[in-house]
Order: sequence, then C-alpha cells, then structure tokens
Amino acid sequence: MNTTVVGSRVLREDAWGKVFGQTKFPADVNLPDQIYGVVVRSPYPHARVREISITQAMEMPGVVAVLSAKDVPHNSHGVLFRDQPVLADYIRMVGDPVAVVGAETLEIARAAAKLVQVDYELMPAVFDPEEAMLPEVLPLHPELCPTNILYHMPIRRGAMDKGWALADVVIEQDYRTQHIDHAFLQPEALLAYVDERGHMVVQTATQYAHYDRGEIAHALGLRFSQVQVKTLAVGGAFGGREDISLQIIAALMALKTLRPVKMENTREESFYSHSKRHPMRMHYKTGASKDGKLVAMEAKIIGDAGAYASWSINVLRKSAVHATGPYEIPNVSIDSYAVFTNNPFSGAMRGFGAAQTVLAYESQMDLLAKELKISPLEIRLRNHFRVGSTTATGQVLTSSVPLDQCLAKIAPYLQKGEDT
Amino acid sequence: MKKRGIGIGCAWYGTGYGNGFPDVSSAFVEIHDDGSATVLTGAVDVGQGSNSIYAQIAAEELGLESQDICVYSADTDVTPDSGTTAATRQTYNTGNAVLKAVRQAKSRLLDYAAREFSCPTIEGIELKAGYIGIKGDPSRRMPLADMVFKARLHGQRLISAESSTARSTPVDLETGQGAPYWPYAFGSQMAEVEVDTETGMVSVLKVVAVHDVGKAINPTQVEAQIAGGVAQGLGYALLEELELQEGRIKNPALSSYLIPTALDVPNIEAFFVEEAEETGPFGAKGLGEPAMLPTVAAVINAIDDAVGVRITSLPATPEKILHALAVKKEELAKK
Amino acid sequence: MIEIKFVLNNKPCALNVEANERLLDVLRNRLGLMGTKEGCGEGECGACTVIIDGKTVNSCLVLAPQVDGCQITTIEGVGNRQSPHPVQKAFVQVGAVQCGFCTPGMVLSAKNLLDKNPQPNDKEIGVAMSGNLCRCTGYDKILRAVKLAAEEGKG
Amino acid sequence: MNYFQPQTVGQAVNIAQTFEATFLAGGTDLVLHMQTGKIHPNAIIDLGKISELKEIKETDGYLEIGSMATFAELGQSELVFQKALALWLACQTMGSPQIRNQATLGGNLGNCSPAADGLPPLLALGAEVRLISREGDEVVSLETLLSRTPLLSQGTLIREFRIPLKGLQSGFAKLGRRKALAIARLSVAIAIELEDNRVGKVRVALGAVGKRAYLSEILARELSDQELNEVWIEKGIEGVQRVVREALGARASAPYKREAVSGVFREALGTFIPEGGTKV
Repeated sequence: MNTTVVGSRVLREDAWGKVFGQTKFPADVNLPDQIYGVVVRSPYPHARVREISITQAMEMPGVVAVLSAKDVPHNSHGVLFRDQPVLADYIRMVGDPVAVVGAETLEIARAAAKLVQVDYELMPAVFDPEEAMLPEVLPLHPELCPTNILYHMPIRRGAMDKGWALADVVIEQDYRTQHIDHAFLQPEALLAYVDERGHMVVQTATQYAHYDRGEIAHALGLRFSQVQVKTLAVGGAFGGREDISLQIIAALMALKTLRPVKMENTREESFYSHSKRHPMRMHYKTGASKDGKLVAMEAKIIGDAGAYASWSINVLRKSAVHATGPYEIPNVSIDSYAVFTNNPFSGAMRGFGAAQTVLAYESQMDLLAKELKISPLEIRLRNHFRVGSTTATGQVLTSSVPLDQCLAKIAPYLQKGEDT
Repeated sequence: MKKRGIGIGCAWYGTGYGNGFPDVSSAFVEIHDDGSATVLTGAVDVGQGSNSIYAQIAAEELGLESQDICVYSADTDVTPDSGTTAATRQTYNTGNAVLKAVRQAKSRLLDYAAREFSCPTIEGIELKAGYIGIKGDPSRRMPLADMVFKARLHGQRLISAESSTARSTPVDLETGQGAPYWPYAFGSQMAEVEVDTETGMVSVLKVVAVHDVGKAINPTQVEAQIAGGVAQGLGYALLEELELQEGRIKNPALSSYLIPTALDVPNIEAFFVEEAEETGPFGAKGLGEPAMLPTVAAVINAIDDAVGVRITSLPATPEKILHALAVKKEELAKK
Repeated sequence: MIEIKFVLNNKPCALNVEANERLLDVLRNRLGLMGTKEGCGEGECGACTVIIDGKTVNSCLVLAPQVDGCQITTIEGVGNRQSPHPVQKAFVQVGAVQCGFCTPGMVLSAKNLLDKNPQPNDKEIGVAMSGNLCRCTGYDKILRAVKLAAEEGKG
Repeated sequence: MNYFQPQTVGQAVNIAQTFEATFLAGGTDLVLHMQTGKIHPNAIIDLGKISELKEIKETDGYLEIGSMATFAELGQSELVFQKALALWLACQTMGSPQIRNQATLGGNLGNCSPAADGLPPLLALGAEVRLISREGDEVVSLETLLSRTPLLSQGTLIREFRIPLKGLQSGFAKLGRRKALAIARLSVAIAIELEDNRVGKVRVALGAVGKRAYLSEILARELSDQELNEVWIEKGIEGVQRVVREALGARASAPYKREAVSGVFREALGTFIPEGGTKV
C-alpha cells in the first residue's frame, strides 16, 4: 500500500514538552489547600489485623484523617477478581496497605504514619509455590479456589507415546526465572479531589484510565459518571500500572476530607505497591528426530502468582500457549499453573508469561542442536512456523508469519569475534 | 581469559487480551472547519508513542500532515474506552478503531463533496495533501478546509465514533485447543557476549534484533521499541532480581535492584520485517512486548557458545557462571 | 532558616531554607520548577540532575544551603520552543524521548558534556550519560542524539 | 539544626569544638542518610567553601590531596594520573558522573564503607592522612587510621591525604555488577617498585572483603623482591585468593569472591603492566 505519512519518521509532538521539562507527570501537579497521603503498609506476609489504633497519629498537629478498612465502602478491587483490599484487614503480603494518613504536610503525614499502631495476629505463610500447591497448605483465597492453585491450563495435542517413539534425541531440563520489577522511572503519584461539580477527579499515571474509574467508583459507591480519571504523562509502565495502586486510597481520602489529596510513592513504596513479573519453574522435555525435526514436547510450568490473582490466569495461559516457541511440534502436552503464595503479587509485565518460557524453549533448541550436531540456526530453520503451520493449541496460522524473513536477516550476523 | 560467543533467540507473541475476552478499542473523531482534526481515544500513551501513531493514521487517511491532528487520550470524562495499554494491542486495536472512526467521518465529507463536485459516487473523490477533489482531474479540487467549512454551513458535522474488536476465541478447558490470539508477532535476535572466565562477568558486545511488525507506521518508534525491549531483556538475563526473604523485598531501591545503565547496553542494530497483517491498520501489528522476548535466549545461548556452560536459572549472575564452569571442570577431570 | 543566594537559570534568586532541605525539594516545591524529577531519592537514577557551577549533580543529594553563591542550571534554563538547545533538538529529531521522565536529566548531562567536550567519542558519550537511568529507550537513540548534537555543533 | 559554612580550615575546627556537629563533605552519603533518617545531625559544618581543602599538588616528595577534592577532579588530574595511577583509575569508575562531581576523597574515608573505591589505592600507595582536631594536627598512615575504632573522634577533620612519591607503579581494578553506578563487590589496588623486570617492594590492598579496605602484609611479604614473570603473577593470584578466603570465611559471598579475585588481580596488574598482566 502506498502511504505518505504512515511509514514515515514523523517526529513525536510530545517530545518537545519532555525535552523542555514542561510535561506534567502526576507528581508535578498540585492544588491549593491539598493534603498529603501516606500509606501504612504491613511488615508481615500473612496476618489478621486485630486492631488499629489511630489515636496517637490523630493527636499529631496537622493530621487531618487516618483511614483504614472500616472506612472503605466496598473494600475490594482487582483486574480479574476483586480479591485485593483497598485497605486490608486481612494481610496476604508484606506491603499490603492497612491504613492511610492524610496530613497538612508530607513530613507530618510520614511521621504520623509511624504512629499508627496496628495489632497483627500472625499466620503461617508460604513462599514456595510448589509447597503452596500441597493440599494441606492453608488456601489464601478460599472464596476463589479451595487450594492455592488458582489456575491450571492443560494443552493436549497429538499422542505423546507416538511422539516419544519418533524421538531420536531427547533433552530434559529444569529452568527457573526470577521476580522482576518494572522499575519504571517515575514512582506512582497522583492528585485526587472533589471538584466544583461534586465529582471525584483523579489525575494519575495509569495504563487504563477507564478501568481505574470503574474500580474507584465501585469501591467508593459512586456512579461512573461522577468519577473522572485523567491521565497525565506516564513515566513508564511496562505492565506495572495495570492494577490499582494508590488511586482508590487517595480518592477515599479526598472524599472523606473534601480536601485535594496528593500522594507520591518513594521508590521503596513503589516496589511494594505494584505487581511483579511471575517467577516460573519450568520442566521441559523435548524430543527431535535425527533429521532435526521436533516431534514431541512436554512442559510443566509453575508460576508464582503471589498474594493476589491480578492477571495470573491470563499470564499462565499465555505461558502455556507460547510454551513450544514458534515451532511446529505435532505431539505436545503442557500444563501450566498459577499458584498463590505470600510473596508480592505477580501481574502483568512486558512479555506477560511469554517472556519466561523463551528461556526454556530456546535453551532446549540449542541443546537439541548440539546433540544433533547441527547449528542453532539450522534447527530453527527446520522447525519454525510458516503460513499454514498449526500451533500447540491447534490454531492454524493463516497469514503474516515472517519468521523466515527474520532469520534470513539475522543469519549473516552469526559470526563472533576473537577471544582475548 | 575473556571468551566470546554468539547466541540466537527466536520468539513469538500472540497480541491482544486473547482467549475470547472482548478486546475492544474505541475512538471519536472530529474534522474541524480549517481542515485539521481531533482524535479522542481512551488509549493511554505510556511513553511508547501511541498518540503519535494515531496522528499518523488519521493524517494518512485524511491526506493531511501528522501535525494537523490533535490526539487527546485517556481522560474518562472526554474519551471513549479503548482498553488497556498492554498486550501489545494499542497500535493494532486502537489504531484500527481510529482508522475506522476517521473513515466514518471522512465518508460524510466525501458524500458532501461528491454532491458538490456532481460526482455520483464517493469513489471518485480523493483527499490529498490538504486538498479534496476529483480523482484524475487536478483542476477540480479545493482546500480541504474550504470544503469542510462549506459542509458546516450546510449543517453537516464531520464527527464520528467507532469501535474495533480483535478476533479471539476461548480455548477448550480440557485440551487447550482453540485460536486464542490474533495476530501473532515474531522476532529473532542475535547477541554476542564476552565472558570473563575468571570473574564470570558477561559483557554484551552487540545485539542484532529483527522483528515482524506488519507495517512500521513509524520506523523511528519501531527502532526505539526494539532497543528498549532489548535493554529490558538484558536486565532480565543478566542483572535483575528481586531478592525476597519471607516475602519481604530485600532490595527495594534502584541502588540494589539493578537495571542496565547506558554502559551496560551495547550497540543495538534494529531491523524490522514488513509483511502486512491484513487485519491491522495499514497492515500493522504490535511490537511492544515481542521486542524484549528473544534477548534472554540469545544471551543465555551466547554464554554457552562462549564458555560451554548452560545457565538454566535467571539471572545469569557471575556466581552461577563461575559455579557452572567449576562443575564442568570437575566433570572433565573425572573423564 | 538560612538565607541563601544563588543564580538560577541566569537569574539571581534569594530565599530562606532549612538546613536539611534538599535542593530538589526547593526547586520543585518552593520554586515550582517541576522539570527536575525525583525517581529514586538516592542519587542513582539521575532524573534530578541539575548543573551547579558547570558540573552535573543529583539534586536529591544536595542540601539547599550548599548552593549558596552557586550558579544553577535546571532544564527550565535550557532552550525553549523558539530556540531549542541543539541537544533538545537532537533528542526530538532522533526519537530519543519515550516516557520522558528521564529526559530532563539526560538533556542536562548531554549539554554539560558538549559544553566541556564538543566532540566526544562514543566512549565519552556513554560515560557522560551513565549516571542517568532510562527504562524505555535502551539508551540507543539517546546516545545517537548526543552524537548528532555534537555533529551539528561542528557546523 | 545549625548549619555552618566556614571559609577556612581554622574556622571549621573552631566550630567543631563548640558544637557537636557533623562535617559535610560532598554529601552523597550524608544527605542520603539524613533523608532516610539514619543520621540526625545536631549541626552541620559544610566544608564546601574552603578552597584550601580542594587542592591537589606536589610538594616535598608528596602528592598532597585536599580532603574536599572530588572524584571528578582527581580523575581529571594529570598529576594524579602521573603519580598515583591506581587512585586515578579508581576515580574513573566510582559511581556516576554526577556522583563523582560531588563525592570527595575525604568523604569517602569519613563514611568508610567496606566498598569505598578510593581507599584501596590510597592504602597501596602508602598514603598518610593529616587530621586536625582540638588536640592539634596529626599525620597518620591510612593503614593505622583504618585500624582505629571509631575511625575519627568527634570533631576531627580530615585535612588532606599525602601520598609519598617513591616512584611506585600502581594499578587498580574493581568488580561491580554493572558498568556504571556499581558498588565494588571486590577491588584490588597494587603498587610496586619496578625496575626492569625486577619487583621490589609490593603493596596490595583489597576493598569489599571486610568491614574496611585493608592492606595485606602477607601479600607484601610474599611478593616483594622477585622477578616479574608468569610465576610471580600466578603466585600473586594464589596469594590474593588465600587472603580473600581468610578474610571472608563462611560468608555467603566467599566462594564467588575468592574465585573472582584472581581476575580482578590480573586486571589490576594489567592496568600498569603491558599485555594485560597475562604475559610479561
């Protein structure tokens, strides 16, 4: 198709404001008479909140309000299930918010947050996803699922016994990936206020303003039409701004005090207030025939969902669907699991479940190539998806599968320099 | 000793929410009296540049320049819902919604213009370089602004609202069979590394990344997405790890949770392959997430190529590499 | 309170500050200069970079009274839409800007480098930019932009 | 909180005698610690306006470095490059450009982190430190100073570092997790008397293998007065590994560091001996 503007190196209009430092991120906006919100977070991974004493904090001059679970009209939010409390009275991870302090200055709010006394009843915690899968371990979300296995996705294609019979070479190996933080440069920040219309306005950085609006409205018992989420410049996201972080807490404070509320995470608070990339344990067994064709693959993938569901079901589904890599394998058996633990909750992050399995399936390819004494490029050329290929889920790729072109472009670069 | 190795990694990625989840984007468009236009969408530009992509799509369709288009996004009082900026879906999904909306507003203009030019079908009308006129007759054209203004005086309003939905179906719960995502994006990367056999330190010397984008709506932004993805992939492969102790984060700081600096990222050669995705706006599909996928594999495979050890758990720290080298040495000694 | 006087973006400035106030907070909260960003608060990310007496520093690690008598340049003092600084122009042209949070600090580090060393080599550019973290760009376009700005400076 | 900004060393010392104050050098550690609440100074004496503390000069057989000289200034100094290469090298990789512009050598000693980049080179080069306190001036070897607890008594000002110019050749290498903004996981500074291929006196200092940087007497003994050749290098590597093993004992980082130190030692040698120290 002939295009003139599409396909051209048009300059980004927003870049100018950014190079001059004019672009407004949520931390950069203020309103007269605003108060500052600071969250009190749980230091324990699994506990019940017996009691919160706010007396001392409230006595501090400049403190306007201290709010906790009992102050939230509908105390839940979440992208798939509303399993995450706005302010928790039942703690499932270190960093769960239990209270929020609103004060005239940030310094007062921080000092007062230290004076909020929370009496925790500690409970046994589980941090290893495989241990968490055991039936005798206390389920973290009995209302969602009877055990900590939030999700299991099986993929069955072809016949495994037939597949293994065709395999001349088999590689079996375990792989592990780690917890990753998005580490976007701009920590969470926002400004929430009730405007002249009586509407709740939240100016923030998010990946989905309309979702935030719905969750704020739900938690506070407002109509969607009474809540405005206005996205300011977003200082990086990568999946870490999909779940609610401070939005509802700030809106709640603004609603209760009728003062504009400014909140800004420190970097440390930021680490505790958004999701993480799922660490995964992957057991892979892959077989190829001596002509270098993949014939069978089995994989078991366990993803640590942490304390809340967030996107875990979708993430582990994506892991399973992509577990073969971009290769045709006629006989496949894949099982992926999302498991609750008392670790920081896992959610969306760039790559979304397909990032972890790359380590496994591409390592398997190189290991197979070595056994078969063919080059890493060659084994990929013999197996990669083309138009008409069928994936492990039985999906036929009907168009636009130019992996061959990608490999052709890469091939000339597969030469290395000298050791030193 | 410092040993070099190269590695290759391939990846694929099903874009969109997938599994039959309604994956809908919306857009409002208004063409103004002076021939400029405003696009409203709920799609948040998180820095990747989606607003600029929508401006290009709208400008292309209206025969305007990108700077003639104002894109305003993600204000719930003003803009329609366009879904999450996630799942590598905003160029594709919201791009499609913007294109549909622009076409709808444009078709009203074309209808009006066809009458003005006494042309029995809008097929005979074209928008080009700020003008509207009869295809094949350069003498019969007028500035777009004049036509819009005329239309306005006749009570025509060139506004529109459209949605676009990606195709996806749920998979079978027992067998996982189904067509969960569309489209899929592909990519391949090569990494060259140098491994210090005494310290286990890995230097990445070069990365070449080739990605399938359907159509590069903005090549500069494509390259930028690729380089950013590679850098995150390098962090994932070599540096980053949240250290937990009983659920507590031991390194909740940028001085202890280490991401790559400018000196840790090598020269990145970014290429893209354009094979039009027929369902995408101007043939485009998404790139955001795929850009970071192959890097991990390329680096881990390159380490093996360099020093003959297979690192199976991320990140590939110097400790793990030295340990693997020691184990290998022991095994060789036994033989 | 301590009275301090300094030159900020070529204009004299005097104000009273607390001994333990950070320069970053003074710039943002007292003077409304929001172009200087806080990304980590520990001198790691460089988003709060300013130039003091010709040297880039992290304003989150500077106490306000320390700058008494100094010349300070923040991003607000570098270029504008009518006459962008060559570094700013190059950042836009090359596409070195994504989310933009690191950008002001990056621009200041690049400007300072070119002020001192108008023709830096690749290594010098990399080192000069190594105190500014970016999570979006992979630095590739940023380093190219600095190079372009240096080349433009030649002519 | 009181804040003082003296113009001379004398004023600074006088203030320190009157108030229980904390000296502020570059501030990269102090300001951070104040912000996180780790330190609550009663008063601050900002040394930033005392120009005499910033001097880097050669006098009477010594390279004198004022305590307020920044890592950037040292790293750009031709004199330091010529006379104290190990220190110059350490100044190239410490922190980031912004940190190097702010952080001072005196602050590096005062804060005295285990991974302090400036200290191993100073130890290897045999630096002395001139301290000023109410008791008066004291010149003490850095090695002796680092054995004191606390390092400095209240109100003691680090005036300057004095590196004796004995024609030592020196080098430095550090191992971090990344290439900038890296805290040393290991650092090695070596200074030797070198005549043709004959090694005279040898001093090896290590960073990040104990609470403070330290100079290894054992290595000095084992490596001094020998031919510089492959055997000597291998002996050095073996020695330095042994030292690290003993220093770290059962610490989790020990197995890695005692291996990796060989590469760091080799790299440090390579910074001043041609052929990367692998061939002589």
